[in-house]
Amino acid sequence: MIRFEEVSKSYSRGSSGVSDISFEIGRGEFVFLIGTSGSGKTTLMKLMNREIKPDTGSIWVAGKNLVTMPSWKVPYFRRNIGVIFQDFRLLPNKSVFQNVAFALEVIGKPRKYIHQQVPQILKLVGLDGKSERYPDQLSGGEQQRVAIARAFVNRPLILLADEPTGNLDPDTSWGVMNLLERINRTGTAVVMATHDAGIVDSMRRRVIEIDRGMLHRDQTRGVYGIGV
Amino acid sequence: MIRFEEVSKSYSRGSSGVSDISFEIGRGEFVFLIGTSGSGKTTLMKLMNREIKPDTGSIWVAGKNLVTMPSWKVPYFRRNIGVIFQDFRLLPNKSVFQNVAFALEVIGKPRKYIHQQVPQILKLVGLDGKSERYPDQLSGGEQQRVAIARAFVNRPLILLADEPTGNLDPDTSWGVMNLLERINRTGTAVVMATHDAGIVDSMRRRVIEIDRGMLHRDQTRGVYGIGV
Amino acid sequence: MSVGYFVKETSINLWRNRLMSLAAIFTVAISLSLVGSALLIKQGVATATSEWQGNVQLLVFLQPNISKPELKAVEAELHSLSTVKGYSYVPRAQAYSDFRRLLANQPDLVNAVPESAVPTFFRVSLVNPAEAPAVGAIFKGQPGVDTVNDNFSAIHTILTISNVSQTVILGIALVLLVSAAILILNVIRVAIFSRRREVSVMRLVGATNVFIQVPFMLEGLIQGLLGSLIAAGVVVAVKELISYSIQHFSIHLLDGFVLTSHDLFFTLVVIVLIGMLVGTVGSTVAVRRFLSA
Amino acid sequence: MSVGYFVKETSINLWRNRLMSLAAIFTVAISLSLVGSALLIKQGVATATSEWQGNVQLLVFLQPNISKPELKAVEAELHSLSTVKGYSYVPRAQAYSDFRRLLANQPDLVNAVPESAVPTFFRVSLVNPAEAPAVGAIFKGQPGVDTVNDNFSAIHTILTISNVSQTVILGIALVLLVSAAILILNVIRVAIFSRRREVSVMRLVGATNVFIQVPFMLEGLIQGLLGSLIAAGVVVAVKELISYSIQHFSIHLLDGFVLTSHDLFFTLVVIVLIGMLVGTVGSTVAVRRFLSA
Ligand SMILES: Nc1ncnc2c1ncn2[C@@H]1O[C@H](COP(=O)(O)OP(=O)(O)OP(=O)(O)O)[C@@H](O)[C@H]1O
Ligand SMILES: Nc1ncnc2c1ncn2[C@@H]1O[C@H](COP(=O)(O)OP(=O)(O)OP(=O)(O)O)[C@@H](O)[C@H]1O
Ligand SMILES: [Mg+2]
Ligand SMILES: [Mg+2]
Repeated sequence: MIRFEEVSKSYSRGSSGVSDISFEIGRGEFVFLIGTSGSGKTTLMKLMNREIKPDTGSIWVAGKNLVTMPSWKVPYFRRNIGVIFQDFRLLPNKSVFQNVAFALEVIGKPRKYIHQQVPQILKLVGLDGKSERYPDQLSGGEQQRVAIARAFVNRPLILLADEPTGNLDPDTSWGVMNLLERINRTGTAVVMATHDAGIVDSMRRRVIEIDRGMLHRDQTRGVYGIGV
Repeated sequence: MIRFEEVSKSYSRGSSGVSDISFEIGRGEFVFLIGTSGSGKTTLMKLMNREIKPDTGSIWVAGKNLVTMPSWKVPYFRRNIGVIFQDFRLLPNKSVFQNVAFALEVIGKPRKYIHQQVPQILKLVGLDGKSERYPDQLSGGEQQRVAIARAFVNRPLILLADEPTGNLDPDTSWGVMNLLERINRTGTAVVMATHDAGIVDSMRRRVIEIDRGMLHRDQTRGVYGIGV
Repeated sequence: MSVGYFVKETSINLWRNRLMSLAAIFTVAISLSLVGSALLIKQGVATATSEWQGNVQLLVFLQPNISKPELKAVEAELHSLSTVKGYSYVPRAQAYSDFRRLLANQPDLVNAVPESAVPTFFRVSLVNPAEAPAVGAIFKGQPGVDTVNDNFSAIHTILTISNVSQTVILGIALVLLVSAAILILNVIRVAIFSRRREVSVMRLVGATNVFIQVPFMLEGLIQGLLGSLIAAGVVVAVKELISYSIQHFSIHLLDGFVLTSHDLFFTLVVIVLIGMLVGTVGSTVAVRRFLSA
Repeated sequence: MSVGYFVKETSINLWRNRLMSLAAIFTVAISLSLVGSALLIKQGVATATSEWQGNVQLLVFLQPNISKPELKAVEAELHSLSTVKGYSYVPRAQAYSDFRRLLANQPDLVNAVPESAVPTFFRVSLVNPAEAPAVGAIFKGQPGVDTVNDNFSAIHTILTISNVSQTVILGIALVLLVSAAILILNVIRVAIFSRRREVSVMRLVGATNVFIQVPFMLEGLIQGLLGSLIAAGVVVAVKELISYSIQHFSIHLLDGFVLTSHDLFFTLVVIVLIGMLVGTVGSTVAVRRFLSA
């Protein structure tokens, strides 16, 4: 599903980014991406979504070579991938409902389908009754859940979740994790960057750890800290 | 230092917000503010900073009545208070250094003082070497640390921290907590909203829990969950 | 891609960004009002010129001792020429009173000239005043004809003034038009710049460039249309104002300055088309900048 | 509050928001170029009018049989009047040749008038042409004077045309000025609107309103200044173009249309002041909107 081959990416300023990363994630896998702040997790996610291109190496996602992909194909590629961004990236001019619906409108789903799906997914993330609000009228955690709903709603092949529980209380976090697991069981590959040791430790799924831009550990049924 | 008397605030849409909250926080106290997502933590913080005004009730912070305070006095009032916002609120047009320096320029500190203080505080939050970056060139956790540095740099009387570790890995989180403790020991009152049960449980400080906008628990030396 | 989606999207955006929309509409309205007024005035000048040209006359002075057949021959010639629009014979009595009027300020001169010394003449109006010299040449040698006075230098002056002023006004209109285009593109660019984040988010959730662009294009189109409709209103008002002033203050010099409803219609159509074009192209180009990434 | 801080802040902002800055500068430049050109043309017309007025003359025709003392008396009177700027006596020979020139097209007429029938006259120029009727009245009854020809209806026409066109051009300049102000305020408003978040963050970290406003004010001032300096350049170019065209195409009608460097200087000062004013006030007002919260 996702294959990185000796991928390096450095930003113009300083040497940050990631270097020489290789790994493969299969269909329907569930992978935790961990590492200290600034180690390169978000950079990896952006590479998988072709938000940025690698300097060297090759990346294959959903059968497509992202390095050679012409830019007009990118939107169609992205429709297979649900992304929960660390900074949410909601559309400030659209209500909660419209933000989620947008992901379906983009792929040309009919109005009726949208009006049936969106309320359902909003209920799932606990936002029923807030669908007419605009992003700036929501708490941090509520915005995060809108982002989650948007990433889910079009049943993507791959789900990239960048710290999806960063602004959520433990109960809501577990709700989201259950949701992710259910989605994963339907065959969707899930890659989740997180700092939440508790979640990683109790889920016991594959763990990829990044350390200063390098692949430091790739462990099936891993835990957050080595020593735990 | 901070006194809330029967404070209620509801947003125009829906009934959310906080209602009938009373508590008092003394000089040099350290208080955790906890509650599920959307319970009203950020709303309380905004009330303390006079970003919003309550519908009813009265609020006293640093000896000032926030309800009757004329708006031209607000900037001077805010200089006594350091705030770490949940959404960081960095100035996108300013570098890391300039963002932090701005909090000192605002209160008229001389250039020399600024050029000595800012690098020091950036080092403390682990951002030395990134001072020339702009916010959009930083990882989520790094942005959060800039926000922390900005809130600290002018040695405020009161520090309001809204989920300051939400985007940080456990190690960095503990670094920030140590910093907060040290600041607190110098006599600064610290109010910190958080979802991190581990931190709350091991610090054993006063805990104020909000549930659907109401004060649910106010416990000295408390823990995150009742059952823990 | 449903039409419904784009209509909904466009109207929501126009409303949510109403400060920007109003700014764009205002800019279009003001700039195109200026362009339209300039165009209108240019047409007025053109009309006035052809009116003046219509008054241009050739005077064929006859010798005092012209014979009947000679007179008939000249008249026949005038009748046959296709470049002659009309002519009239001015008998001695009338020619003399014209002469007195002309020199009313110098009574001594007038008294010095007896009526019999004043020549009779044909007053000839032409289809195209520019042909005056050619027509004059035909009669100059003819028996019985004394001299031909084509007040050609007057025609020449008027045509020059008219051409210069039409060119100048057209130049001004073009400058205004280019200015308008730049100003409109400017304000649209700035407005869309402040929405670049929105555009990037759309791209990130898999929207194609066309899908993103269409609502912006429609927005620009509507802003351009509304702005140019306001400008059209202003131009109509300007036309009325000019017509009213000319009549009310009886500025006779400008009697020929008639603005026909045909001119007006043409101007309005030009304005509205420009407004729509600039609005649409402007927003499309402005968005495209944020789509390349 | 150090000056250094504001200077640094302003220059950083101008650079980081250069798209917006350029938009504002362009808008100021274009709008004020139009305003300035209109003002300049208005002044040209005013100069041309006073030039034309200078050419206005009173003709005092003398009776053919005027006596020497009578002639002396008239001349003394002309000499003593303070409203008379200058005068010259036109003897018979010259008056006759003038007459021939006037009626060159009608040789029969010319031949019919003997030189002796042409009256001599004084050509009088006045300090203020509007006083022509009054001065004329003084001489009308005087012995030896035949008639006084104040070509007053000509003066009247020229003055009317000049006044009307000056009023119209001033009106256009004012419309352009108001349009310019609206356009500039528009673009500044839109530019600052996209920075409202920045303003709110400044407020949240304890910046006073003045502290926030000053850099925006300076930004507006500099944008206005740069824009109006460009406009000043354009106006100078327009002046040169007009002067060149008048000379090159020898449009004699417009010979009086001289643009003095005084006019130019005045126009440039007006433009630059307006640019700075609108820029400063515009950005101050635009920011204030986001400070009230
Ligand atoms: N646009 C950019 N320009 C320059 N450097 C960048 C840019 N984006 C990220 N970086 C740097 O690259 C490194 C990796 O960033 P990344 O966002 O991938 O970290 P992360 O693992 O997601 O961190 P966090 O847990 O804090 O979100 C960081 O040091 C960051 O400063
Ligand atoms: N501007 C607003 N308009 C309307 N409702 C709002 C607005 N801001 C917040 N709310 C609502 O008020 C409630 C409390 O919000 P608040 O931001 O205080 O929650 P919180 O405890 O900080 O949540 P989180 O942990 O998710 O950040 C939420 O239900 C939210 O939807
Ligand atoms: Mg990250
Ligand atoms: Mg919150």
